[in-house]
Amino acid sequence: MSAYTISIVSIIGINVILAVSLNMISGFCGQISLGHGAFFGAGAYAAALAMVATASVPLALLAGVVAGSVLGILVGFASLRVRSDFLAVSTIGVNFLFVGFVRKQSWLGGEMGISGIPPTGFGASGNMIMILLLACATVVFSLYVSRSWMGFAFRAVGEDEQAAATLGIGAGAYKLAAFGIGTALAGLAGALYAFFTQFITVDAFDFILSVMLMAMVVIGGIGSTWGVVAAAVGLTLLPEAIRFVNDYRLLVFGGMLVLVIRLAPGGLAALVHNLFARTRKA
Amino acid sequence: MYYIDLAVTGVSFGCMYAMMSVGLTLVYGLLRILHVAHAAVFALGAYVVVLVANATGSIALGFLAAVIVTPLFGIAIYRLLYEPLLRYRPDVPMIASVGLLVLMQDAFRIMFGEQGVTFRQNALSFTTFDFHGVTISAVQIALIVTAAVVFAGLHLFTTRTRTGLGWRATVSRPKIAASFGVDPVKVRYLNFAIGSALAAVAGGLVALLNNLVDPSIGFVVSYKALAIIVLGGLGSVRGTLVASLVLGLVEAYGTIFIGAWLDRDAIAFLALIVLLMIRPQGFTGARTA
Amino acid sequence: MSAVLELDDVAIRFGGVQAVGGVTRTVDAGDFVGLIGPNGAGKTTLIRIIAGLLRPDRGKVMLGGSDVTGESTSARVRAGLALTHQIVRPFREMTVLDNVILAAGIGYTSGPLRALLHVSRRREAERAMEILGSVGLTGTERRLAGELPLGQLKRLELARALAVDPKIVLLDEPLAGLNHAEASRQVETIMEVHRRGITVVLVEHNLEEVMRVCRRLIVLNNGVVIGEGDPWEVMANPAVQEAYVGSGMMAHAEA
Amino acid sequence: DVKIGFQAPLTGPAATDGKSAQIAAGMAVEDINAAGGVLGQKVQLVTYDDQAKSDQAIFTANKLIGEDGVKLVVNGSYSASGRAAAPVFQKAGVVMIAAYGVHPDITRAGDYMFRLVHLGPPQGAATALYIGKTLGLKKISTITMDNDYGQATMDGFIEAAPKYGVEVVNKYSYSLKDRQFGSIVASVKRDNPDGVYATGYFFTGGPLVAQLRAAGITVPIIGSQAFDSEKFIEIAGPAAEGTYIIDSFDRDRKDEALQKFFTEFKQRAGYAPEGVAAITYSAVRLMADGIKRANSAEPDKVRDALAATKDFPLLEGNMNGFNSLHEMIMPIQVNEIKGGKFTPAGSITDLNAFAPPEK
Amino acid sequence: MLKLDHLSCGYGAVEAVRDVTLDVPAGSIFALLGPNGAGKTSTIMAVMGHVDIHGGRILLDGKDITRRRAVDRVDLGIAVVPEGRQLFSDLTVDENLTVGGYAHPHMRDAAKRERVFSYFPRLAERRSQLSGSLSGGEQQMLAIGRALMAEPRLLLVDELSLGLMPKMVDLCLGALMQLKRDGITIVLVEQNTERALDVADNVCVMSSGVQIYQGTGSEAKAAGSLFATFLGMNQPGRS
Ligand SMILES: Nc1ncnc2c1ncn2[C@@H]1O[C@H](COP(=O)(O)OP(=O)(O)OP(=O)(O)O)[C@@H](O)[C@H]1O
Ligand SMILES: Nc1ncnc2c1ncn2[C@@H]1O[C@H](COP(=O)(O)OP(=O)(O)OP(=O)(O)O)[C@@H](O)[C@H]1O
Ligand SMILES: [Mg+2]
Ligand SMILES: [Mg+2]
Repeated sequence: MSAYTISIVSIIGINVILAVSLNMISGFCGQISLGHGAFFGAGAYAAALAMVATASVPLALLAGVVAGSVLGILVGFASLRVRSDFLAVSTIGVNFLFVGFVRKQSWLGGEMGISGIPPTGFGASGNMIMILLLACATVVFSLYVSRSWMGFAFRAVGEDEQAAATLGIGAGAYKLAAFGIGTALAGLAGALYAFFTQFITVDAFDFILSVMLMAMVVIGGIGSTWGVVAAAVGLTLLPEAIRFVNDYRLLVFGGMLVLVIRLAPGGLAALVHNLFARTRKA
Repeated sequence: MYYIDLAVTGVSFGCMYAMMSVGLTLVYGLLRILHVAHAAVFALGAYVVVLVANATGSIALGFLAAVIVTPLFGIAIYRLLYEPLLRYRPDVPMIASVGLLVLMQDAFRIMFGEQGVTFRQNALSFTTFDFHGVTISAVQIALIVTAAVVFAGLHLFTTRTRTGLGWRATVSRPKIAASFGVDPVKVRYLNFAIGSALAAVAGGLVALLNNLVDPSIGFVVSYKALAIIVLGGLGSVRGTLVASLVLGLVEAYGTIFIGAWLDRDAIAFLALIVLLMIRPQGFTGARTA
Repeated sequence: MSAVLELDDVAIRFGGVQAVGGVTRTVDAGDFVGLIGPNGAGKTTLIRIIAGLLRPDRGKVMLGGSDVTGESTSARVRAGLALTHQIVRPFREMTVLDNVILAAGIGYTSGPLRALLHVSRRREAERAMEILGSVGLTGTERRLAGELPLGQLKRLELARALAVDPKIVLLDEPLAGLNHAEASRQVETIMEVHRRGITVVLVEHNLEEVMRVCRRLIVLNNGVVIGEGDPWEVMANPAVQEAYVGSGMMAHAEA
Repeated sequence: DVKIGFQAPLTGPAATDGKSAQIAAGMAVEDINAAGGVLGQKVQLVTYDDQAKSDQAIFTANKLIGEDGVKLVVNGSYSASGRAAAPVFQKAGVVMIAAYGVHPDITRAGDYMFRLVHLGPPQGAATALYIGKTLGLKKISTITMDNDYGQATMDGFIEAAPKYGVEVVNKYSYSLKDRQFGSIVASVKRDNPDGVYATGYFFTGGPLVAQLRAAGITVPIIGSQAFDSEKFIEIAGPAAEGTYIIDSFDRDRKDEALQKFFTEFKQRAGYAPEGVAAITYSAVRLMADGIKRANSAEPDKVRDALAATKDFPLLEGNMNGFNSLHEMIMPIQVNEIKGGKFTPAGSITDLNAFAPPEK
Repeated sequence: MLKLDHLSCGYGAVEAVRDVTLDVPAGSIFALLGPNGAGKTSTIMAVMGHVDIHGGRILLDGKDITRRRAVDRVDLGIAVVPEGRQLFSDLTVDENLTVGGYAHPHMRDAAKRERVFSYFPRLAERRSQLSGSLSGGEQQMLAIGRALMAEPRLLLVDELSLGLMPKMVDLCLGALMQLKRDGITIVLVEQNTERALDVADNVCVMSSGVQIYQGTGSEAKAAGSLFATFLGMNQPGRS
């Protein structure tokens, strides 16, 4: 495998973890979050600091997970107070606050970011394999959650919190759980990202990234794990595939996004579903 | 004087924010869509003003062209992009909207250049008045006056006119409103037309203020306006005005007093989050159960 | 008999409207209470306060002897309360069966961790089918709840309330939108529930059924209790007649 | 053919500079080939868009190495991209010249890395010298742009300022996206300093200077290198008068290459070249020169040849050479805007005052 | 006045009403009865133009309006009291009434409003309250009031008595009789079968989307057994 392929596959793995974890928050539990980049970033920074300090991979992974979920649970608490459509914008706010805060912190490298993160020692392909394994684990976990009673309760909370409460389902605890799990995984992805680039600046975790992740979830079909995985792979490869248009890359990318949604508004999951339904009828 | 200078900055900025976000709040109220591509409408307005002004030598003609072109563009967005997606969850049209914004921003870059466009003649930008040490520019005055007129007009429109009431009824229940004779299609067109025209005017004024329109001009709008409409209680015109002014002032003072810890964009969202924790329904939100 | 529900000087005000103005009442275990009163009397508001969906300005709510005033709705449901909404609130995107299974799984959904560790729903599905049968919704299990007509949604509300296995149910107009046959049937179900030892509080404007099944009536007007006691005695009270009952209905009922 | 890899931000927020760099690099290659190429072969440029982002820089670096087999690279992008790409190239033994990425880490990645622009902190230090000694200003308000370039440059200034008797009265900062500086302007007005030093790009500097002047602030304004664009004068209009730009270049210098570059660039791009364009052009020329001197396109040999560079003519003037960390050594040029034109206002030749770090 | 000619309609592929033919004479009260899910609401909403028409025609005064947009039907004098009230909940009581009269700008607005308040004094007390915060019964009164503001010639009422206290049911039925005397045609969906039969001139019973009985009010009253089966109308004196 060429170094180029390895780096692409690694990023695909990281994006799969991010998109699937966002899908748990926004797809399963209905809490629209447009700030997933912040949790990803928190994980990356924590892992980078841990790596610089101890050069221990397990510690760095742990640091990433903890940082992501701590920030996530804090935001989860905020989500208990605000209406759902307010939450979407508040999470955008969290993203901007995260970026704005890190920018000005010299202990986090400020504008300069953190460089010289020690290598994991697994080499580029070793890293890639670690990333892929963790991505698979995330997908399996997500599939399990959607089948468990937790996934069931998430759906109820996502649809109508008051009605859920009258069935004895405490919406608050579930929303916190969704945020906690989803952001812990985002933190994990952040740690992997820090291993991959060995250099991070806060610009990598901006609002645009969060929107991209939400696009993966929506295009995949909100709530469908497989759809989201497919969309994450597709949307990561797309900019690479259209590299030949060079100057017009964003133009084409934006256009594709509009087209895909216009043609398959229910996402890939719905598309596949309809296809099956049709062939079965025929 | 210093504090008054800051206040002038804050208020004029607040007025600009108000005009650019009111379209967004109107669309949200009617369709529950976060119309992110509104930022592209704002940028389009700015470009039209600059290009037409440079071609004809008249800034007024530039504004006239902008308030003709952008409403059509806004209506086109509704017809071609949102209407077919209304059946789906609101995140779906929102992502489509993001795609459109990305596309438009890059289209501006390709069509009008990375370097951006400046006014050939722009006496307005460099005209300032000095009141006892407080400086205020002609464009700032224009911003404040325009916003005052626009919002007074909008308020009267939505509370005193039948069309305005019909508009609000459609926001609440489109089908039933139609059953009483309020044409939902007309309401939506009107909505996008008004919102887009106001964004274009705001865009033009910002272009004058900066003497520069570059492809990223709409970027700030795309997220800050979102913060504003949430602060304003989503869908409320009055709330949007209040939130915009508050945000303008918070930024004006905040840049100086907490700018060392947080950048300006973050200040806006800090204000948002703090306020939401205290008043989860926004400034004016008085929602029914 | 022990009290399952106690209200102590409960009051709430919305702007200029004193929707509930200091209600102190006790409901004993096994009772079947009708809560009636004119439109806008504050019945729904009172129910929402008891369920914890609204926070009262003052007063206490006790369930089974313990003060739950500060507790969340879900905690009260776990403590044995169930309710139906006057304006129906099904999970529209779920099937009818899933709506009820979710309620029946209350044992699993007490907390996220517990919920995460359980997958099988077979037992709950069986119980849900049984309950759907008892409210007369057999045959609709696979449909999305959002597609059901109003009358069936009313029954779905009742089915979900029963599925959480409550000690006391608060029913807000469960008969509205049902015709006579359906209403009688729904009442049969409710009476069956009551026979199993569950306490019932029924808010209804269908006086005929109310008079038939309730052991005790509480009449609310303008947020305060204006009458209480044996149904026929309460109905004979001129104040109640004046505020609430029209000539037509009574004429029919007495005919 | 001899392939030279080229990374630049062609799309996204940094596209302004990326576009100029791309045009300039293309011109350099044409000029080299017109003069017979190198080693008897034509030079071919392999260009990728890195959006000024670190992960994109890693992708494209790997692609240049693995798919295109490139051994020599010019990085025409910002620091974030250069910093991410540098270790990748270093590890693969690929020579890279960073045209205008100013972060110190780029050259620290290893001995295959070169830089053709003054580091941020030395630029700042030189500015302090110029403000204190040449302009003789005592009290300065500073306005920092919040990105690595703006901040690093300002850090150098703040550190060096006391040495030249310059007192910083107040510090302000803004973000790359800001075009409105009302609060900062009002505060500077209150500070009433002898001069204002601002870091930023021409598209932030233009509105900033215009607004400072509109508020009646008449003291000298000193801007950082990236103010250097004719667009700056266009945006700020009459307010641009009297602005100093540190680390600029003399556009009227009687130098054939420079004048030819100017006219041709204007023709192609439709606007006048800025500093970024000039440096990128020179970087490609320097790479070709290195190949010639090494008489080989082998990276090891080219590296050694580049490290031995002496008195190479850049468009901005002659550079002295590289230090042990492959940082460029060269005097700093200052321009003042007069009559709507860049006019030379001396140069800072005390190389010790802004010496870049050594290994 | 209103004719449904072999009308079939539903939601997407779901067929809610199949092949219904009705004739509602001008100036009469027409009761549409049937158990839950019979298709009563769907029929009403089809007349308003909010349901997909699969076949058949809707005629008003002999004019085919099947393909007309909902907004354009208001001018023909149709108004609706929809199931579940469906008020404009962010508007005040007063504003809801104004929208009710939207199709006839400014025509005797004040007089019409006074008439509504005379039927429902409670609404007058609540004029500037947001309609979403009214109690269930108050909302029903407002829904009726709003429809009256449109000065309809044809009034469609879906579940008149839903959530109304007995006294208010009397009042509303009385109001309908008065409207009929004023020459307004009324289609009434009602679960309280006896009360509906008391006032109806004509009756149609639906079940599972098809019509199973049609006749005059008095005939219907006589056909007790049918009603007992389908509607469970109780025999007088049972309580
Ligand atoms: N959020 C609110 N804001 C203002 N007033 C309210 C609010 N909620 C309820 N009210 C008022 O409180 C009073 C009591 O309402 P409630 O819904 O409890 O009545 P109810 O007894 O259930 O009547 P119905 O039989 O008509 O359903 C009504 O007059 C209503 O208008
Ligand atoms: N939005 C919808 N999508 C799909 N099916 C629907 C929808 N609304 C109603 N239906 C179906 O259409 C049929 C007729 O429903 P309708 O609401 O007209 O009955 P109804 O006679 O008014 O009953 P009720 O007395 O309970 O209100 C029902 O089987 C119902 O499930
Ligand atoms: Mg009620
Ligand atoms: Mg119905």
